[in-house]
Amino acid sequence: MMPDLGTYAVPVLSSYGVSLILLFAVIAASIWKARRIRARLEQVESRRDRTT
Amino acid sequence: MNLRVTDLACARGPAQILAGVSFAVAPGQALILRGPNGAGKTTLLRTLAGLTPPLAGTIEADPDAIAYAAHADGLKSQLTVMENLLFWAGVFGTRDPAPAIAAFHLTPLLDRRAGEMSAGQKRRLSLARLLVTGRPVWCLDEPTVSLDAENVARFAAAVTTHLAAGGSAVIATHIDLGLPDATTLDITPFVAKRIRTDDPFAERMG
Amino acid sequence: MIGLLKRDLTLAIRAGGGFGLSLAFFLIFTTLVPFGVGPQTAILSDIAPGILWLGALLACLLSLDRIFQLDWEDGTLDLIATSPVPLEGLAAMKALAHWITTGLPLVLVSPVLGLLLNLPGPGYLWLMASLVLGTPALSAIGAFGAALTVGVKRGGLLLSLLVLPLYVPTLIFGALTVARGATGQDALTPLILVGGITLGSLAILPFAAASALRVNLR
Amino acid sequence: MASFWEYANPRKFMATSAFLLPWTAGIAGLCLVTGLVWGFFFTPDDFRQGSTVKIIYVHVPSAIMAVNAWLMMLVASLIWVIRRHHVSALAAKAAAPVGMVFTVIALATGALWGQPMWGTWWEWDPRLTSFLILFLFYLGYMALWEAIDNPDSAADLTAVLCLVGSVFAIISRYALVFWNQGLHQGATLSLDREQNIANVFWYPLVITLAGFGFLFLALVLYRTQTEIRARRLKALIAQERMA
Repeated sequence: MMPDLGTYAVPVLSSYGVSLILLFAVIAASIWKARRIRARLEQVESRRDRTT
Repeated sequence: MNLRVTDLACARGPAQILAGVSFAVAPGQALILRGPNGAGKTTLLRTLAGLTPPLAGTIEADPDAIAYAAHADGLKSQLTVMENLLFWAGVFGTRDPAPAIAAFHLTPLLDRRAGEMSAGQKRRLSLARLLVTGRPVWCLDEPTVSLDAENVARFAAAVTTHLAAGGSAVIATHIDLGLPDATTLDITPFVAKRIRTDDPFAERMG
Repeated sequence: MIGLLKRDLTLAIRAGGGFGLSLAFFLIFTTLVPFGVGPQTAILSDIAPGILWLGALLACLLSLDRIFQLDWEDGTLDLIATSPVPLEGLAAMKALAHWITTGLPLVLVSPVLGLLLNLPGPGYLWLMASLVLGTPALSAIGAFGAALTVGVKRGGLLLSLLVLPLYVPTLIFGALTVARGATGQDALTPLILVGGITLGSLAILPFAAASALRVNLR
Repeated sequence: MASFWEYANPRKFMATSAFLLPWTAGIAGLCLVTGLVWGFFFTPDDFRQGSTVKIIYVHVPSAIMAVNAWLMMLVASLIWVIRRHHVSALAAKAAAPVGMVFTVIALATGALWGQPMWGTWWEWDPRLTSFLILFLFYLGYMALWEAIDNPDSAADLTAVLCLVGSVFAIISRYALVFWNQGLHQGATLSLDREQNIANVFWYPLVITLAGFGFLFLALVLYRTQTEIRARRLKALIAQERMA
């Protein structure tokens, strides 16, 4: 049930598209960085636990 | 007492370097800091000079008592010897640069630009700067680097005169300067390299 | 403190290019504009106020990274920080020296470059007035940016990125003063605003710059 | 009642944020889906702007949050400068990229909306231009964080930049209004219609606004956790090097 966007379909759809893409990009980047840092920290923490 | 340090801990960036440093330097006394490269002599001197805030402990000295001389000469190569000295004399309140010139035998060089001088000559100029500061406590970091034997003797003589006038000095150096009343402090026992104690990320978290 | 200023000026003269480079850049920039937009005098006189202000701003920007960098590298900054001179005073003197070596010459040659761009007659007075009042703000803001980036290796680009957004209000009011003056409109209001920004910058930014220097010296 | 400042302790913050994160993320998702679906599918066209009025549901909330993100960074910087709470500085660092993305969304949707309405992608309108400058401030702030090695120095310097930048951002805002008045009147922006906006448009707008707000909160909590871990990682690696 797509609403009739009339002549302005392109700007409206691309606005939503751009916004959603950017929001997902920043969420994905945050998750990716969080995972990377968490993995590296766990690696270093466990290395520390072994030595001490 | 010109300078008294109690239970001092020093840091460089995110790392603690030294802890538990205590010493006192009386007027007329020199303290020679010894320790291997990278032990923390420069960090200690920068803390004494007030550039780096101490992590813990106290430094008791008149706030305007300390004259600091670093590895770097702090000279402007486009200025002549005289201009360099006069500039620092102006910064520290106008004093006569004549004794400084005499002590380091700079008279023949006065009109030379610092950029045209050898490393040893520059060092002499930067040490002469100490005399125009008129401050009682000298904190010197490797002051004799690139000086020949004759000029090391001149430097030792300048320090001796300074001490005789009631001044004191803290000098990080590897060579024997032959100073009277010099105590030697090996900083190796104070080396305590770890994450700085005020770092809240030092404790493990979930 | 006067000693600091005198030393900086001597160094600028001896090192060569202290006065010259920024001026040469301003001249070249202004000369290039007609090549870009065409030689029609009507268009040129329309855009002259903006171009002249923009050229002065970019010429100022060129020499910013030298404000503290040289003293940082040769250890002078450490020594001054342990001297009786407050770092706030140092920052103010450095900004003043930068203005005398960069801003002031730009003000003096700007009428000549105004001729090249066919700036309308009444604009010249406003051009010089706005530059005299506005360029000190450019130097003060620049000294603050230079103090922030003094510890960064090759910080020139970062410095521009930090400083240019801060230049926006000065540029707007400065160029507007000239544009309005050139067309005979009320130019006094933006001129007063330029002066206000300069006074505010001079009052606040030396303190901000000094605190940034202290952090960098730690 | 525990003191608010306890949350400035990294461990305490990690525990609290771990509890809050699913809730804020959940509310954010719920509000965003509801508001955007409502706005996109179930609102009528505006009699003048046609279906482009639907862009309001992404444009206005992102623009408001872009400014609020900077305000939050300003407050966090002040807390760091005054009370030296490390978490506060890291929260400011964590918020910057999120705020920048909101600014980009506001700019992009503004251009897409402006094209059919004003016949141009870009108008040097004071409000649009201030967002462009806000974007530059975000860029500079993030670049300064990246450029400085020592984390405490970076926190101090970026905090000073944030404070000075805020003052200049406000002056810029007034300068821009003054500037464009002189060139032409008008080019009134959509935001000014907020006062007389009809309820059918208003409710979904409020919900998406809440959605963007909670999304920002969730992202800042999450990214601050990451920054805290990164800071701990840095401290540990430094310690290993010293040993």
